[in-house]
Amino acid sequence: MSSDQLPVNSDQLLVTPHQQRAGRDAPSLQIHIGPLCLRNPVMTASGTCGYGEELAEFVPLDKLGAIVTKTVTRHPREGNPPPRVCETAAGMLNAIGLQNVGIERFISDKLPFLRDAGATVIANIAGEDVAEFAELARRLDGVGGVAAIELNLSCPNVAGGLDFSTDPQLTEATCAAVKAATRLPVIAKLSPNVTDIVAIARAAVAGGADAVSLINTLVGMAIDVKTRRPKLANVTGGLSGPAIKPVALRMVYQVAQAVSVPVIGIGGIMTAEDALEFLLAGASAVQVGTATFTNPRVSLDVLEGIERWMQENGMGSVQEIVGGLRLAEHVPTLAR
Amino acid sequence: MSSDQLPVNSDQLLVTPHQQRAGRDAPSLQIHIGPLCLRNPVMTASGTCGYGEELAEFVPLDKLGAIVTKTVTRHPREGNPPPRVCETAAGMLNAIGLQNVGIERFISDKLPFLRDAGATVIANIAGEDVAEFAELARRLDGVGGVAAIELNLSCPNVAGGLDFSTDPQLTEATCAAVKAATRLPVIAKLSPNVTDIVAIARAAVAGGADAVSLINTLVGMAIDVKTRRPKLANVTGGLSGPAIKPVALRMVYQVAQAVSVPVIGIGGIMTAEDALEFLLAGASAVQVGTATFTNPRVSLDVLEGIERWMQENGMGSVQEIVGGLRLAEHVPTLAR
Amino acid sequence: MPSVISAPILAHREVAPRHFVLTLHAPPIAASAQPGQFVQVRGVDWVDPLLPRPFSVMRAHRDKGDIEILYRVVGKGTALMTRWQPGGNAQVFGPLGKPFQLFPYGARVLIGGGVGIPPLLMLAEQCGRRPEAMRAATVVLQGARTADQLLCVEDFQRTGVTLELATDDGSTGHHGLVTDLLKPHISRLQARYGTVEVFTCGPMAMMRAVAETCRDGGVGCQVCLEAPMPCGFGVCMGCVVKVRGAWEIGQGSRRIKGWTMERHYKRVCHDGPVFDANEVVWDE
Amino acid sequence: MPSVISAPILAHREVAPRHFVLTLHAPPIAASAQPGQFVQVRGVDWVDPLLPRPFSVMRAHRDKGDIEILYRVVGKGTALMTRWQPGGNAQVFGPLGKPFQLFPYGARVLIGGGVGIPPLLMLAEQCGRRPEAMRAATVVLQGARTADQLLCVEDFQRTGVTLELATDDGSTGHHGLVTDLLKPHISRLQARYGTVEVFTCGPMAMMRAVAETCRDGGVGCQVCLEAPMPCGFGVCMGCVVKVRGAWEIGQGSRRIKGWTMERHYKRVCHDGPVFDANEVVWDE
Ligand SMILES: Cc1cc2nc3c(=O)[nH]c(=O)nc-3n(C[C@H](O)[C@H](O)[C@H](O)COP(=O)(O)OP(=O)(O)OC[C@H]3O[C@@H](n4cnc5c(N)ncnc54)[C@H](O)[C@@H]3O)c2cc1C
Ligand SMILES: Cc1cc2nc3c(=O)[nH]c(=O)nc-3n(C[C@H](O)[C@H](O)[C@H](O)COP(=O)(O)OP(=O)(O)OC[C@H]3O[C@@H](n4cnc5c(N)ncnc54)[C@H](O)[C@@H]3O)c2cc1C
Ligand SMILES: Cc1cc2nc3c(=O)[nH]c(=O)nc-3n(C[C@H](O)[C@H](O)[C@H](O)COP(=O)(O)O)c2cc1C
Ligand SMILES: Cc1cc2nc3c(=O)[nH]c(=O)nc-3n(C[C@H](O)[C@H](O)[C@H](O)COP(=O)(O)O)c2cc1C
Ligand code: FES
Ligand code: FES
Repeated sequence: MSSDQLPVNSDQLLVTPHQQRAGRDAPSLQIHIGPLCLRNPVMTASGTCGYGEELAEFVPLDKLGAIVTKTVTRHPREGNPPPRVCETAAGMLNAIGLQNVGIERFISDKLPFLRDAGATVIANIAGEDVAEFAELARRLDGVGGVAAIELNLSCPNVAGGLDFSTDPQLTEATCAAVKAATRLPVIAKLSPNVTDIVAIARAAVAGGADAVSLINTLVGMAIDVKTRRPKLANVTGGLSGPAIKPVALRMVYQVAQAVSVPVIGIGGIMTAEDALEFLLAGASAVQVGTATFTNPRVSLDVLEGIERWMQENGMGSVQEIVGGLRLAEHVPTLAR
Repeated sequence: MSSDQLPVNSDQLLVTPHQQRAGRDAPSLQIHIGPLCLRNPVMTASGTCGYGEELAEFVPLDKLGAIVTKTVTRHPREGNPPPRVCETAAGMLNAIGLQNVGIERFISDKLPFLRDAGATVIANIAGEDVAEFAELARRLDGVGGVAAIELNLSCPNVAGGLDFSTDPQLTEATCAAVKAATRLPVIAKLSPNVTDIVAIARAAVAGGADAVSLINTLVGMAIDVKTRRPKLANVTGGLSGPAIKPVALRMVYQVAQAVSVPVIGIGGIMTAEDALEFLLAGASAVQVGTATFTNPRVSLDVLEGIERWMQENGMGSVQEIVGGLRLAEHVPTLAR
Repeated sequence: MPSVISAPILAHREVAPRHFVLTLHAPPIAASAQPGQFVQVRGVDWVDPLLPRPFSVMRAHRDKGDIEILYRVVGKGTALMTRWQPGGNAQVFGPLGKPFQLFPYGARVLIGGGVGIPPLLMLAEQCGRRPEAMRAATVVLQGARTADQLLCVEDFQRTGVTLELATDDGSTGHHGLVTDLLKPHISRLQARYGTVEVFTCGPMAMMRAVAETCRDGGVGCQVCLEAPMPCGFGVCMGCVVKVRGAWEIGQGSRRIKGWTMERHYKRVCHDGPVFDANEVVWDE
Repeated sequence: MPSVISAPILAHREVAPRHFVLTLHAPPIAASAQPGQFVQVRGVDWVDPLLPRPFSVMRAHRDKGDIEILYRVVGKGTALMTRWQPGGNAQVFGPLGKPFQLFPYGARVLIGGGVGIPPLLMLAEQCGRRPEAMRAATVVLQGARTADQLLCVEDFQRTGVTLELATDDGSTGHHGLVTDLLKPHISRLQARYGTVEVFTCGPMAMMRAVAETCRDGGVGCQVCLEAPMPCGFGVCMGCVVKVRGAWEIGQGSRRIKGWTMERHYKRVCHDGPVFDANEVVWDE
């Protein structure tokens, strides 16, 4: 049957003619994040895959869309005192405090391994002020083996760490300074601990961000009733895992409708189905975080699951899924 | 052994002399929410116990600290189209859309039953503007059987419903207008979907609120990958249940340290231990919401569990628990 | 008066592929449950999944204090339930909702399929225990895709009421939809007994077809609906269905019902799950 | 090279009150696991609890491809594990972490208690399989509150190494702390074999006391630490312990180690769980 013979009202079809044609070949998983072309839309999230060495024992790093490395700062950081983590209902709290080797050792000790492993590296950085963000970005610009820079504007576990991404002005200024300092694509990672995520995302785009990624963790707390002490030495920490997925998905949906740059969805992704929810909501790619702790290979499982689903649904390319959410005719408008 | 013989450095004791003395009698569960005296600190949350009739089949309403009734509005509301609810990891989303009988039928049809059942009633109201909030409060002032008013400043499921509690000015203005319209104690219920919960809580107190209750639901979303449609007809909804407890607890802790009025803790409370976490964090009372769906009697179980814990720990009164969180000497200051 | 119970699991057996019967010791629930009513069932320590799952009571052994439910494995909750074993406990509360209303006169047709069958079995067993006249004037029609998906066939046979089956593939009984069987039975029973009341529970499409047939034939029809049910006892407003406003005059066989144009939401759990088929706004 | 496996559950038995031994079929893990290493274990569909639980490998049957872990029921995760049954599967990944370092000369004391025993049994069985000289120069000291809380006593006896027990209530062996037994054994073994290495795993207070005795006695001590472990393979930085900076000269029996004043965090899961006792900053 030629595609001409197919019913014309493709809205009512689960499989559109184009999709059916494309479905005959293996689906194309390639995606574009601004100027950056990734082999597929599944990355590992910053802080949940170290600098790749340990993960490589379980996952061939060159199979993933990208590895987003643990946030690096100007100087090495020792991090917060333990206990740094605790479990919560369908999630966990962490207050690692950005323990990291610092930008210089990242470049000298960590990048070579990632390069050799064929990984696409997105380097996540955090500065203490706008100038430091720019300085870090400049330092990475000359270095081979970094495909893009992600700005951790939102780490809630260091003093003042929240300020950047709860303030549109600061967000815009940081993105602009970083863009001026590097030729690498820049991804602004946003905090969910805000009244209006769309305003922050717009500010990042106004500052020149090539993409936005969201969400970082929600600030939370837990108390050990027996000892009457906080379960984290830092008192509060960042909530991650399946518990936060509905909030992440909502924010990704809102932001994807409001900005023109690609959106990377993060938050509670455990399965291919979770990832597909984010793609349907408008994310061009996803990052898998906490789930990697439950199964080091889970990012590959998510990737393979997406591929299988695309094949089963006759999808030729990931782009066909992105933003493919179907809405009823009379959708109530969002409050924001 | 007389209490004189006890070690004097009570900081190092789990059981202080005073607590030990008090522990001999049944602990006192009475608590004060501003001018309001409740027989115990366990209430059922608005929207999760209707107007009490159905709950009364499972729980003697006069055993609870209070029943916070479903939000009532000026006119009856039909609510959102179904599906209105879906389950998420350790939680659920709802977009009921404030289906309610309206203030007049609340007073004529619902209050008499609650009065007869001996329930302490906190009437939860929502207006479309400041004037309507005041009007609703005024209408309830004259009516017997209402112990306090809770302002739903934060229902995310009706158009514009978020505005009140994400805006400090509007929060303050609403509280002030309501206070001027009624002699009843006023509790401002806050939304967690904000950058700075402390600023909102302070605004409520500045407006004259006798107490604040938090949190209402986090805005979230879920997608059915098979149909590619949102799981809620309303697209987004409010996230509740154990998943949100860490966020709720953190906000209660922050607000309790910042304001002088009593704080009522809400969010994911399933057990007495959960409730105790909130009390230790600084809440004077708690509300049990979604948990009631899992077990209609759970609020009583929570209450009995608190009582048992107090007895086991030699606590004479609930007030001894409130804010009893122990912090290490060098606690990092909170970012906000 | 419903109760919340940590109920000992007495038996648990697979009765058809992916269909299980769970027997719980729950005396207060067994004492009062009526056909069409349901219970909310949950693992005692569930946090994910969080909410209880609603299941119709299929049998209530008032003497022993036991209840039986029949469930199909469809998702996370029911998958977890399959691991439950005698000796353990399940949290259960109920009985909940409005039961079917059985009239002591005329004839009745019980028509359903899938997991709509459990409440109809309870109803059929009740009819079977009544005087011979009632048993004779009761017909059960059950449909399924294939023969092995028919449920409780022997149980229905044991009640003594008339049972007819239909399968999509013709592997047993009528080859086609169970609704095909309805109209002839209605006509026959109407001719013989005067009034006929139809009771239906099963897939939405089937219930809707049944409702239309009954409306056209001028016979009463009670439908037992499903909806996602966070609470199951009427407090959350999560399980609503759109209904027409109703008016009613008279009582018993002389009652006359009508419907206004006004539409509003009712709770399936508390105002139902059994509704008058004419009350339901099917196209929403 | 660690692996992630959905491992068939082969056996599951209670070996002491609230203590279970779980046998899993996990060939790649069995092939390489060393004493002191651990695995991350999780129900295949866990969402709450979410994270895997770390357990020391107690036995690795390289021939059959099976591993055994021994766990105590302490909280939510281990409570759920008790319901696992042969025929089902568990998700497991490993082996993880740095194992104990066994030297082919001198004598050794394995001292522990509670769920610190499993890695010590694996170590003892390894010593027992070595030449007679090694078996003879190995002593195991196990402490518990009461006799019924001693673990794997017969298994230790079967290895052929010397086993001494201590209980707080004197119901078996030495009446008192297991650490009381350590110093005399160290002196005796030092006199006879020249060097002694101590291996310890158990409650923090016990390990710390052992570490101090060893430091004072000038013998090497390897401690196997615990910490909450979200990932278990070194990527999250959640499981850190404060350690002193180390320097080292020479190799094998001629190595000399020292510690700087500089302190930093190391990951228990990846840099440990076995650490040189002198490296650990005990008072943090
Ligand atoms: C009054 C009533 C009586 C019922 N009686 C029976 C019965 O006797 N036997 C039987 O097998 N099934 C019955 N059902 C349907 C049964 O409740 C669902 O199949 C079950 O809840 C699915 O749970 P799950 O976790 O396996 O599926 P999931 O799909 O994982 O459930 C996800 C969520 O959706 C909700 N949900 C999804 N579908 C339904 C549905 N159709 N009804 C209610 N909630 C739903 C669940 O409660 C849960 O919150 C009845 C439903 C109702 C409302
Ligand atoms: C390297 C290593 C080896 C271990 N070997 C064994 C063993 O062989 N046998 C045994 O019985 N136990 C062992 N443990 C301890 C075991 O991991 C904990 O008892 C178990 O995680 C508790 O889980 P739960 O859900 O029952 O307890 P819960 O208290 O409900 O756990 C709550 C959370 O705290 C974490 N947690 C709490 N205490 C510990 C702890 N001491 N260690 C790690 N995580 C903790 C859990 O992982 C979980 O995230 C080992 C721990 C480590 C780190
Ligand atoms: C232990 C841990 C450490 C993290 N460290 C960082 C970090 O250094 N930089 C960063 O941008 N995000 C960090 N995150 C946030 C994650 O990248 C991710 O945004 C968040 O966890 C939500 O995704 P998830 O639910 O899939 O984990 C960390 C998360 C966890 C759990
Ligand atoms: C189904 C449902 C309906 C609710 N309706 C209201 C409401 O009408 N007014 C209101 O102030 N809060 C409403 N809430 C919010 C709860 O009162 C409570 O603040 C929130 O659910 C968090 O608590 P929980 O996690 O214990 O449920 C509703 C919550 C749910 C789940
Ligand atoms: S399920 Fe809550 S009202 Fe029906
Ligand atoms: S548990 Fe994640 S680094 Fe050790």
